Amino acid sequence: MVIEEENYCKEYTGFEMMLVSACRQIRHDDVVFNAFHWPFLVVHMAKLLRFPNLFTVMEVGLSQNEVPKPDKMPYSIVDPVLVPNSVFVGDSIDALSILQRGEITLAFLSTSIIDKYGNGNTTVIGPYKKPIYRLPGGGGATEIAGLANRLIWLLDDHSKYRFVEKLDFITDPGYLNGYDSRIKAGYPLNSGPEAIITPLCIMRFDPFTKEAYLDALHPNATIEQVKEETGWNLKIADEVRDIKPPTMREIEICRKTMKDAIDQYYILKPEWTKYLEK
Amino acid sequence: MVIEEENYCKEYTGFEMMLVSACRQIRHDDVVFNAFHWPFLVVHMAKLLRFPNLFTVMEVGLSQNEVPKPDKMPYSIVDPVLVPNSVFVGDSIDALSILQRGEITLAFLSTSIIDKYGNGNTTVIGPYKKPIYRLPGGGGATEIAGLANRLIWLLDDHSKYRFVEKLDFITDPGYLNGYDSRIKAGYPLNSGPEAIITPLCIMRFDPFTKEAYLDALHPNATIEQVKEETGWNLKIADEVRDIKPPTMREIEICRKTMKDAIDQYYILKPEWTKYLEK
Amino acid sequence: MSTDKISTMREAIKKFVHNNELVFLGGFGNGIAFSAAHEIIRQDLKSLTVCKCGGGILFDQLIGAGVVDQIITSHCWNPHGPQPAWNLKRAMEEGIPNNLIYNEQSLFMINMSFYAGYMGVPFMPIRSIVGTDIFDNPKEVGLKAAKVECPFTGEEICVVPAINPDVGIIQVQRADIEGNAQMWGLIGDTKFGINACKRIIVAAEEIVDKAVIMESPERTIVSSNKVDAVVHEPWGGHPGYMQGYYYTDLEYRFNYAKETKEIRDWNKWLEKWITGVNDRQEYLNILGEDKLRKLKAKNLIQGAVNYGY
Amino acid sequence: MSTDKISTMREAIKKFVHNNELVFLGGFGNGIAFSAAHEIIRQDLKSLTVCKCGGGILFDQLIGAGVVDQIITSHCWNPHGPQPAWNLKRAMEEGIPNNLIYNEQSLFMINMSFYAGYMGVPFMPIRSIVGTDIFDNPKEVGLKAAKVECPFTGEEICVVPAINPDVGIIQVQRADIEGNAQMWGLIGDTKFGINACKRIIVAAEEIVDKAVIMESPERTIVSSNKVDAVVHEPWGGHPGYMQGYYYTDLEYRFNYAKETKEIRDWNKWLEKWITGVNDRQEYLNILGEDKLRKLKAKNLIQGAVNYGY
Repeated sequence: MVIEEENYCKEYTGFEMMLVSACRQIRHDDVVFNAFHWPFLVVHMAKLLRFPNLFTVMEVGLSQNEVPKPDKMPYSIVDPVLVPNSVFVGDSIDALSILQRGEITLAFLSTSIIDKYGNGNTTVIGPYKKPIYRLPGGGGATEIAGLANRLIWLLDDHSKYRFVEKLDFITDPGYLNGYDSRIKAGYPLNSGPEAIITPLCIMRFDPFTKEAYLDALHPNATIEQVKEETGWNLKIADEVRDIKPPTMREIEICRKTMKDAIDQYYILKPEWTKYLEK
Repeated sequence: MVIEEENYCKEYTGFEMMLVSACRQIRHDDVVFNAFHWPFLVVHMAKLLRFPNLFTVMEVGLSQNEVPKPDKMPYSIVDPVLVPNSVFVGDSIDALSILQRGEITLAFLSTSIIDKYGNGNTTVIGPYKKPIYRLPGGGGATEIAGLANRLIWLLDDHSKYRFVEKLDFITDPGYLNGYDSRIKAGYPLNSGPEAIITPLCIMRFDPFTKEAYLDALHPNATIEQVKEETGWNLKIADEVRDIKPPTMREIEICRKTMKDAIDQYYILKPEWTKYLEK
Repeated sequence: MSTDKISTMREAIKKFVHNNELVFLGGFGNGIAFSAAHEIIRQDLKSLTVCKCGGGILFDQLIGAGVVDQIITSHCWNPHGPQPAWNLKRAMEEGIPNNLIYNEQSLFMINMSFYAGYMGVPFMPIRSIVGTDIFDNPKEVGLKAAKVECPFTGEEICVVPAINPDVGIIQVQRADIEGNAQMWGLIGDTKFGINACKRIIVAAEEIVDKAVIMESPERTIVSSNKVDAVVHEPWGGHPGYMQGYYYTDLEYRFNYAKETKEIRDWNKWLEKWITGVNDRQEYLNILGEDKLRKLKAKNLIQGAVNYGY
Repeated sequence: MSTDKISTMREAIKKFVHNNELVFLGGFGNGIAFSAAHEIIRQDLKSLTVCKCGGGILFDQLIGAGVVDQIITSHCWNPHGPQPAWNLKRAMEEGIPNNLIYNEQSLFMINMSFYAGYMGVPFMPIRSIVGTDIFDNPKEVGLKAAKVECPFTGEEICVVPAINPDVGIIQVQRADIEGNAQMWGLIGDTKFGINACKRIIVAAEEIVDKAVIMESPERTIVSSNKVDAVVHEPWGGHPGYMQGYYYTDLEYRFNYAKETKEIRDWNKWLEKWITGVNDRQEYLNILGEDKLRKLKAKNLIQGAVNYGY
């Protein structure tokens, strides 16, 4: 995707950069699985920015390929405003069938904790039956991670508590134990994580070992910082690419999207989070 | 079903008697699989005669529980007049699911050739790949025979060419090789043929051997005649019951149904059949 | 077989839901069976196992009220995003109000298990979950997946077992008095889940003539032959939404997350909204007419086609 | 990904259907793909295998014209009832015009095979067909069923293999230019069959704006991401029916049975209705305006609901 050089934005957050950077990964002919949380915002931005007719599928059982024209931003991937803006509405199994036939070319996912092989955990910290910390559960992420051609992780908090050597529980399959273990388990050849995008950087996966390495830095982030915040001994590309900052247009759409999302409680205002964290 | 003694009909055909006799087997709370050919006519008659709200299911994927109010008789079980007279319309698998969950309490079926264990053949006479006579194929009869609680066969031609000791090909499972072979194959305990109704009689099945025997005679038919027209050594009940003739009301509904069916080419006029038989 | 099955929610739950049973609750966003769950809590049922593709605050309330021993679902979030709901956390981490088994399934695993139940077969094959702890883990808690070799391709493939709940309850847009129930908009797991159940309660925003059902019979998700009770329960899906009837009460949901973070606040919430009211009407009285007016859906009447022949 | 895929039937068949392929044809009563089959015959394709839950006179014509080597279906009747169609009989009993393999499936077996193809899994379990010759017989001709042991219940159960046709063609009520295709009334095997296909041709009675599609998105049976060509083909399902558009031509169907009983009559029929015309429009010209007027469906516009929020 070509970015107009002259119009870069100066002030933006790492979170905004993550969304913009994710958005740039989409190709015009992608069939995108549109998952809850940050993935939904990225796809929303992509439709407004570049691909109004992007074909997208949601796990509850609907497909869209028009820019959304609702009077309100969906509060969730099950919002009723989506229905009369869809070209197909069925049930969850209809959505699964598209994934399972291998027709989803791209999916974004968020997860709570990730390991170096791109596996995700949204289930539990500690033992399964007596958890230290119970996470909410994975929903459809297991099969989205398993069956989409290209999977891109979005982790909004790049810290060593979220990027760990080994998970207590694999909810979402990345490259499992690395190397050919994913293929051996039975997942499609043309599937698996392509990247992890964080506020600091983009990681990609070694084609042989399937271990994540630092591929490109977001502006203002440093290699040292990324290594420091990653909970395993992160490998670094021979030549780490620099990622361009958001353009004015990208950041405008990004902020509009976030504002609409806040109005619908899709994103919480920062002052609310104090009520909700423990 | 109590028949009003005073109103019996005097003149009627064996075919009409078969339809009327079949109709009398239906209970008010049956969930009936409504199959093509004569079964459809029997169910139609039952709705007009006794059970306007009979719950019926058709293999193409629809359910009805109102007396049909179309301006024309359906030409087939896929007629579009059925759709806005149905309480459910889905696909064929929706209909299968009802059968497979064991919720169909009663089904009627026609078949080309039947054996003494109530198996049907609508596939082939002679070798499968090089038939002497190719029959049309069984459609959904295989699973209707396999999965309905009570199955009642309707054979419009009681002759030894249609009632044989052993079939060239089992399309529709009755009691297979008799005794417990049907249960051993895996079919539900509460399933299997209950009766065979012909222009001459009603046969039922021995609870142990599962062989069909003569249970009741239609008026004017004799035990000798039935034995003569049956291609195996037919066993006879200790006490063969006599079946009452059609009432005036039954025959009126029967003839109205057949007339409507002829108008829609569902039944052919006798003079047409010469074009169509070989 | 024309029967009037109209009942109150209280009678329907009393008659058809029993202690220790496996209960399916319908709704994936659209038509979440909140009113039914509240009545289950009021009747103080015990040791239920509840199943549903996404548990959310519906399951969180059942957990907090102590009526369930086990949940079978793919997630149980607070409204504001993928964070565990508070009663779920308390039960799992502290055993409050009781120890809970969270039989975590992936979304499609539970959907295919309902589908197997719907189809009357013992299992369904799926290509996901292999190699994850979702595949193995539920073994300690009940349901489990397995692998079989495909006799046609020779490949190994996962299979998931059928779920056939003892009883299921759905909140739909409309039904007739015999139980032909119609739902439109998003269905999620509701059609297959409810048809897999042995007993069925239908709660509907509106009770309509059968003639209305027959105007678009494709919208029927369960038909009268399977239904035991029909409850006329307007707003029964609040604070979730019902397409064509009302929108999600986002403010109420946000407040739920705030007001249930601490156990004593949860106890107050429980009394105010569930145990302190007698039925849905009293709940709606507390909610207030202004709120209902605000949530009520605008008209967008469409989707007619020619059924002529 | 907004693309105009509009094509003529001739172009679509030429581009997307090839000799020796496995072809799915849609329609169980409603929307039988007659026009597509006729164009396949005109282009004189060879050695096709065709699949469809009920073959009927559609398959009979393909057989008689010599374009198919194998049919996969559950029956192949003449219009007047469960009697084998004449070309089927000639091919099977006398090898005219060529030897034919009739891969007979039960209705639900073929439906579940399409469903497996739709779901992207190699098989589906079913409870019927055990103990019948349907279970074993297709082994000599290609597709076959098998048994597996259920790892949960220990029982043995039949499984049927996935069917994923090379190309599928459906006749639907309406579609947009990108291929979002809608069908209402009876669907039979059409939704799962067509979505199991690798290439897809949609023939529609009407081409509509995408806005019309989005008015009732539940009526979409295949969406644009999978469709290769869209053909505007009014009356493409004659002599079958299309709900809301036209009724079955019972007289024509009856005459078909009369006029194809003898081989020389069939050859005349073939030339008159298929090889002697260039396209569907010429076919309709022979049929005549009076006939079309008589078959045209009356209006019964219904099924609108509130999609508001």
